[in-house]
Amino acid sequence: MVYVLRRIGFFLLTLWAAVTLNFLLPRMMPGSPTDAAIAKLAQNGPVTDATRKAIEAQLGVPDGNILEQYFGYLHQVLTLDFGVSYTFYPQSVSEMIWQAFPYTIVLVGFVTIIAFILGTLIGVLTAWKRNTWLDALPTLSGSFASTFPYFWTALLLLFFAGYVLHLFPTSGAFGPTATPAFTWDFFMDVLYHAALPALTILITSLGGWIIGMRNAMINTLGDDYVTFAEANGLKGRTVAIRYAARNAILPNLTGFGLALGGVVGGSVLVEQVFGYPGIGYLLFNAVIGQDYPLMQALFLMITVSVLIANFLVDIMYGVLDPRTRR
Amino acid sequence: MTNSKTRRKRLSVIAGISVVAMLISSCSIQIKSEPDPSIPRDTMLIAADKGSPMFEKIFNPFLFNKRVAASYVYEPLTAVNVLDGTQTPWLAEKVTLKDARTIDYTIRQGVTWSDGEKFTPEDVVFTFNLIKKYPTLDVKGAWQHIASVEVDGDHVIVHLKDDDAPAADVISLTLIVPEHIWKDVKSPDTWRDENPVGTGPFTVGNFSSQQYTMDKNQDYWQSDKVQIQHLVLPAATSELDIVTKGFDWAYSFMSNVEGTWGAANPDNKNWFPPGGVISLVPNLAKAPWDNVDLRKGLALALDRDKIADAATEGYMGKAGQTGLMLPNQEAELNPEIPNDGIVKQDADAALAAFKKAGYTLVNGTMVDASGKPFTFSVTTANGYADWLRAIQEVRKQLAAIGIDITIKQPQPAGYQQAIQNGDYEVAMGGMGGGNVFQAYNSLLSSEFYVKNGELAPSNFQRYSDPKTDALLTQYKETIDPAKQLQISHQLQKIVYDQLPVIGLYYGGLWGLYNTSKFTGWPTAEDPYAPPQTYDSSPLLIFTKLKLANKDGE
Amino acid sequence: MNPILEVKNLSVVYESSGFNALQAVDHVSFALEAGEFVGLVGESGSGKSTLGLAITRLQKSPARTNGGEIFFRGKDIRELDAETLRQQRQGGFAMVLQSGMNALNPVRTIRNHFIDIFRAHGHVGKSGWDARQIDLMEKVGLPKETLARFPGELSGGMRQRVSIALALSLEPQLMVFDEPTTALDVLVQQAIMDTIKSLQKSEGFTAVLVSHDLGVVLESTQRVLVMHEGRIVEDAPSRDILENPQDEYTRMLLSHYADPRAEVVELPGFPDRARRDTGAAARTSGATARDGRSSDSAIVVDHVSKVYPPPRRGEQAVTAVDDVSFTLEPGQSLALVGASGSGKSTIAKLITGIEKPTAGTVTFGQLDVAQLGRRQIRELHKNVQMIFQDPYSALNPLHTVEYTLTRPVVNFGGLRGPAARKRVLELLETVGLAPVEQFAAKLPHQLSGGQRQRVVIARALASNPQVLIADEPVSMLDVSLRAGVLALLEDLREQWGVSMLYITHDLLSARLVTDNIMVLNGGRVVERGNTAQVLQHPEDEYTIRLLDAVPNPARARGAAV
Amino acid sequence: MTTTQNISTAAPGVTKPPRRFTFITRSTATLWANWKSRLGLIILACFILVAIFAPLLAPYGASQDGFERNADASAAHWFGTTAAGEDVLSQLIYGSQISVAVGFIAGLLSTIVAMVIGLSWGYIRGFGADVINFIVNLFLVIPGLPLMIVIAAYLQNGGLVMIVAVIVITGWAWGARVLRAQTQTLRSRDFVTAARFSGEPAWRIVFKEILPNMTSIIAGGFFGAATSAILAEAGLEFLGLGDSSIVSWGTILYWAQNSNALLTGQWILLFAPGLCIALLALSLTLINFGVDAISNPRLREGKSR
Repeated sequence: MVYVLRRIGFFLLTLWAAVTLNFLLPRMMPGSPTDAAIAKLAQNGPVTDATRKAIEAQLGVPDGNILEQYFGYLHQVLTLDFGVSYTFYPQSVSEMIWQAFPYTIVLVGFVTIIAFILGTLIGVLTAWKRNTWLDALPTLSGSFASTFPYFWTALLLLFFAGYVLHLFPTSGAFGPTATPAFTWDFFMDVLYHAALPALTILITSLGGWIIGMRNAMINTLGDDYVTFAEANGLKGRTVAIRYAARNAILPNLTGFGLALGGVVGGSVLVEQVFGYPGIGYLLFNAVIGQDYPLMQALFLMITVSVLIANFLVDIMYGVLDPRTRR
Repeated sequence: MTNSKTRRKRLSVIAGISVVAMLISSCSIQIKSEPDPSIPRDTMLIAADKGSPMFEKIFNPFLFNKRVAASYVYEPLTAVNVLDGTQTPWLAEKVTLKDARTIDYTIRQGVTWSDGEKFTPEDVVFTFNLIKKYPTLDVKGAWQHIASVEVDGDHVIVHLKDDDAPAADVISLTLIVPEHIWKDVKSPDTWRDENPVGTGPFTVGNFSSQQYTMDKNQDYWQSDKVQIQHLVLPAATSELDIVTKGFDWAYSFMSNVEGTWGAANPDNKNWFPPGGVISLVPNLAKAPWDNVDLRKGLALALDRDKIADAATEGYMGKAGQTGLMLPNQEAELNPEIPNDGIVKQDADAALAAFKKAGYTLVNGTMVDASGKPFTFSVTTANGYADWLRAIQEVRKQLAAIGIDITIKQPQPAGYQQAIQNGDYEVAMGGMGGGNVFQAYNSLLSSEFYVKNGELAPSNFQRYSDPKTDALLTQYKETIDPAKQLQISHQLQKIVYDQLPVIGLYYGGLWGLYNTSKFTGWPTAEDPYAPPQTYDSSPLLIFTKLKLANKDGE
Repeated sequence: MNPILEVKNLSVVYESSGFNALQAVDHVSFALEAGEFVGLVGESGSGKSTLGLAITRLQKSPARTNGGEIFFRGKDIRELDAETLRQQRQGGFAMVLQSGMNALNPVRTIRNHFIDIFRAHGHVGKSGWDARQIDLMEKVGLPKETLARFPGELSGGMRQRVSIALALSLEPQLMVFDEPTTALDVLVQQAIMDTIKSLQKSEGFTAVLVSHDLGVVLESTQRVLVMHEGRIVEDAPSRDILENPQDEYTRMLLSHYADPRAEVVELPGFPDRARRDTGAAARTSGATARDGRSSDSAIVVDHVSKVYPPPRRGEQAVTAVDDVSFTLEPGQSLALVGASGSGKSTIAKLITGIEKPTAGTVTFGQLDVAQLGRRQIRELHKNVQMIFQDPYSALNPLHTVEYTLTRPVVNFGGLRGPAARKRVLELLETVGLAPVEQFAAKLPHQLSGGQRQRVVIARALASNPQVLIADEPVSMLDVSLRAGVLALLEDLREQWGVSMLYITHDLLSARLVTDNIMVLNGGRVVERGNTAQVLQHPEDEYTIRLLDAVPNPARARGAAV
Repeated sequence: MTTTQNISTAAPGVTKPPRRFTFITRSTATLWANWKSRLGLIILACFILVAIFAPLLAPYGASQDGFERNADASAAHWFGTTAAGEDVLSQLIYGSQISVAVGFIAGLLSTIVAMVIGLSWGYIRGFGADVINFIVNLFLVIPGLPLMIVIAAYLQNGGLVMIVAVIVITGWAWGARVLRAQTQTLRSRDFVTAARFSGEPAWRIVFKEILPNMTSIIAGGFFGAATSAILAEAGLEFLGLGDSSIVSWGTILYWAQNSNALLTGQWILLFAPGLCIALLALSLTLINFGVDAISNPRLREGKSR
């Protein structure tokens, strides 16, 4: 019981520190949200004193000293009301997040799961066919692709598949004239628009899963129960899947859990390049625009979801690994 | 053995790939414009509302986050051409200055709101009172000048606080909203105004988060002048989109414009008029920049042609030291100032000026009186590519006379903060603008002067001179254009001699347009409006454009 | 009769890039008749396990057969393709692996392990699965409920039984047991061996028992192959090996076995304790050796208990040590004996301050071990030193012998430079590692197990301690090396006059080096007294069982006669 | 007397590190024996050579401009010129200096931070460990890229030092976690306990006993950290958060994007620096295959199963 309380206390402490850091980080950046807004306007010509004052008044930032702001922020966190976004003024933070959330989940969530499953399967294959071309090819190309800079892959795909070959749309989460609705057509439209960003994430993340699974499986292939299973004349496939792969997947689950936790944060660069209206896009613009409220809410969301993902991985472990049960 | 064979194979594969890559690299890919055929000939595809694929219906014209098309819906009392400062009467038929503290607007008759209601002088007064009541909406700062507003028949009389003639130029820009709608709005400072009712040429059509359309207001008071039936404003307005998707009008810097925008479609044209003077802004409140000789030396040391060329890929020219934008403001120019105000590079004169300021060139290094090398930092905003290119060129040129400069590149917000608080040695910045008085006032007036460390709203270099202030006050007090021009000449002379900032090159206004569907765009020959898609320029342009002759019928 | 397995001139080599090839099995030939129970004995590195894997075709890279043939039922199994090989695992040859603990897939139930085998070979009809499983479990002495368990829920001994049952389910004609009882507790080892023996009798398969322990092998098998450095040096019936060993190596191995219960217990170079001069004289001479040490203190363990928190939520707390009291007088040698989990190692940790007792006190002179600060811990370690069980893990593989020995000399002796080096060389001399200069420069991997353990002992002596805690100091060593290390310990103890707490499960060694003995079971002391007396006349049942479990060729002789 | 223990479970020599002097040569030999890491070493060597001899190899200066703008590939400019009229090939060659330097310096620094924190975290127990655990967790849950942007904005004035600082601050936590786990494993080894019995102070145990036994894991961590440092540097430069006035692969990408190289059809301007980044990162990843094999014998290249 003491142990459990200790864990919970630790969790809460981490959460509090993360929340506080989320508060402090944006404020460490030089310049205020007003400065950011003015800098944006200044690109269209000189900004007068009056405009500055109006913007400052419209944003209403920053009111009170840092401590008051902090307590106000804590209150917001507790009530989950993060106020009004600065960059997307006068929309509220929760409005923006709700708008972006589904697309990010569809895009990044889907791809992360697919990449994990695909990468794991290929990893099993490479470990089983070790030292053949079936190992060398996926391993090499996987590790190569995983070293592609995200934005670079995105730009090249965007250019060639989007602008040169016209295979896929080049921006947005759905067609410019479509209206969001729960229809099959709209869903297909969304998938069509998610294709290129999804491909980018897939290309750059697949390699990691392949290598991770390959290494884990090569390890389990050397374990005694695999030798014993072979000594007992089990079929190759049974040994590969039920013995070696089944055990090798366990350590990779941790990574998968963290990746799933990261889904909520979206994929900042990819969403930015493809103009995909997800959380990553919001996050980037919030940071660039010094949008304290939006940034705080997003950071909090990401932090909590990573913590929760960690927790879920623990539970998943319990289900998949009888050793942790008892 | 097998090992070495496979290695050889591998190496040959790598070599092969690199050869192929080299070959491919030599053939570049030409991008062609492929307009959407479903867009009819009377519909304009316009890249005006930048970037975000999360468009929200915000047409409240006073919010800084409004949709750009809000200024196609709401109109000001006069429309201004920022190229030369010309005011075109708009909702006000006529603007008269009774004296230096009274503006008389004759309100146009026969204008209706897009919902059919009649536009009246009361709407104008209501608007002014609205932005007085909610100062957050007073984005142009009209009430810094206004004492009171009253209706007099079809006139609206604005009483100023002081002799302040140039204030009319600011006040006239206020966008007028309908009283019958806005009077019921509870908190207009956060109201989104999703279905705006305005007097302008367009009303909002279909709206989605990635694209919206504007439809022609058939009852527009200049309806006969507007031939465009629809506008389409997509969110996707990257340069790639602009070139490939057949936009009719875009406002965007375009590298190698002939090779990209120009090459994509034979009807693609561009016009890049000057929109301001990009300058070095020394911090005059910080030694040694209070020394005018030093500033002179710096100005004389620079080759502005090269700087302009590097910064704008040769699109824009060098700028003069007067802050005027030539040729559009030629009429304003003080003829006594030599060479149109352009300071020519003159190494000897520069060295002489430096010497006078106490700096000498020793063994290829510029040193001060105590023998310490003279170095300084230049602050620019991260991501302003042309500014950075310019500074890099400046650095090269100054290195030639033994001055080493460092470049600071905080994020735009950080840059804004730095120049406002005087936390810099020399910064990049702009000066000038269409309205001569506004430009000089914000550049030179000690009204904006504060010490380093305090927030300066303007006059970032912290210039303060009683004589200049007196001139500015005189300018405010007169309504005589000849007198104004004469004062303007004196102000030009001050900027030319005192060098509060050091002009380098013209910042451009990056107009891209296509003449296949619409003609009558502003050009260098007919600079009736800057090619920008925001503020009041579009009103001037929309009312000038004609449908092109269909296929030479 | 045709032999069921015939090995001709078999050689196996280990090849790993960047390392020298190692010929692990070198031209080995032998044949097995059907129904034989054969032992394959050798010390570590003799190639016995490699041979075991080779004849069941389970060897993996980097091991490679580089010569010879293996005929199983007249067919060369090295020629078999993978599928034929797989199919003939049923009704052919099976293997029970050394580390039976890890031979089961941790995420599959025992039942599924059986089903996997039945599915792979189809030799048992689906309807017969249940009955067959239960039958097999009974044969290895496990309840049928075990079938529903995961391997992690079973003890080591149970898991090894399951492995045997699984191998048995293949109905093999030949079964290879590769060290089936190593890593198991002494008492469990014996039970498993009994099971194997009776199964071999009842099922009638041919069995090969690979083991490092000649005692175990002689007790069970009919014929013994003795391996040494990759070759078979002797191949003879068990009785002949026992009574008339031909090879010198075999004789050497045999000489290291003795019965701890005997009147007189002797090993080569190690005369019986009672016959040696271990009286007051030695202690006095010891006292002179410890110059500079004013007075020695006793370690007093007073009603000490240690309870560990439950390993998982919802489980019982573990009581490792339960109300134990004893005193280790200066110069005394005390054995702490028990099976694994009896709490003997925990007591060592409590005495050295690594763990703190839950109840009771441990004192060394004036020091209350549980209350020590960092400085006093240092003081304690200066006087109470430890000798570790595993010489392979007790030395940092990256440090030379000299570095390892210099550290305590510098830290406790305050010596620097040449003085420290001199002291180090003296220590090496003391533990019999000569030429000392050469040994000082060596890294652990250049030393044999016995030499390493000597270095460990030298390090323990470096601080000139009053007390040595020896935690199973010889259990990881090959039988032939044990006597030497034990003799060294004994010599040093007498010369230096240190007292020793000797922790072991091996009663033979306890008999050789200790005056007094305490037998621990489940954290409690069940029997204590003079070592020779307790071992010759044990009273507690647990002590008797421990004694019975000591492998002893002599007993095999008794059984054979 | 043979000294091998238990040949059946481990290849001979696996647990035996060679003498310290020969350690580096032996490790390199082991790396060289693995074809993946050999390929990686070759690629890396190429890049390092190019970086060192850049002034000799490059046909023009890094920021020498004045050539025709946006020119296609030609004999004079193999990869064409940029919008500012600089030679792309020369920029690529000079750019390798920054990427290689940042990769190695940032990789090294974050490895050192990870090492110091990971080792102390793994060794000490009680309150101190809790505090470190707390800090590391904090760094692990805060989203990386935004954190980088915030820190980059905070540290403002560009420059490589800032980029290195950002990468180190955001990049050490994972390494620390891995090293901590390994430290905990080693901590329970007898030779560590023995060192305590030899009166060794804690710092000496950590850095003289435990640390040298993790060399290969630390090396692996270093190559991993260097890989992500190279990618992060490119990313930050591309976003314009670095110093756009220097010439690196990241800034080539930044300027290419800024001046719409894709529009002028000069996709090579985007393609080439990205490929260089990927290849450099790949070389480190490949080397790590070999390093993994050193720390985990099962991952060694061998004959087929």
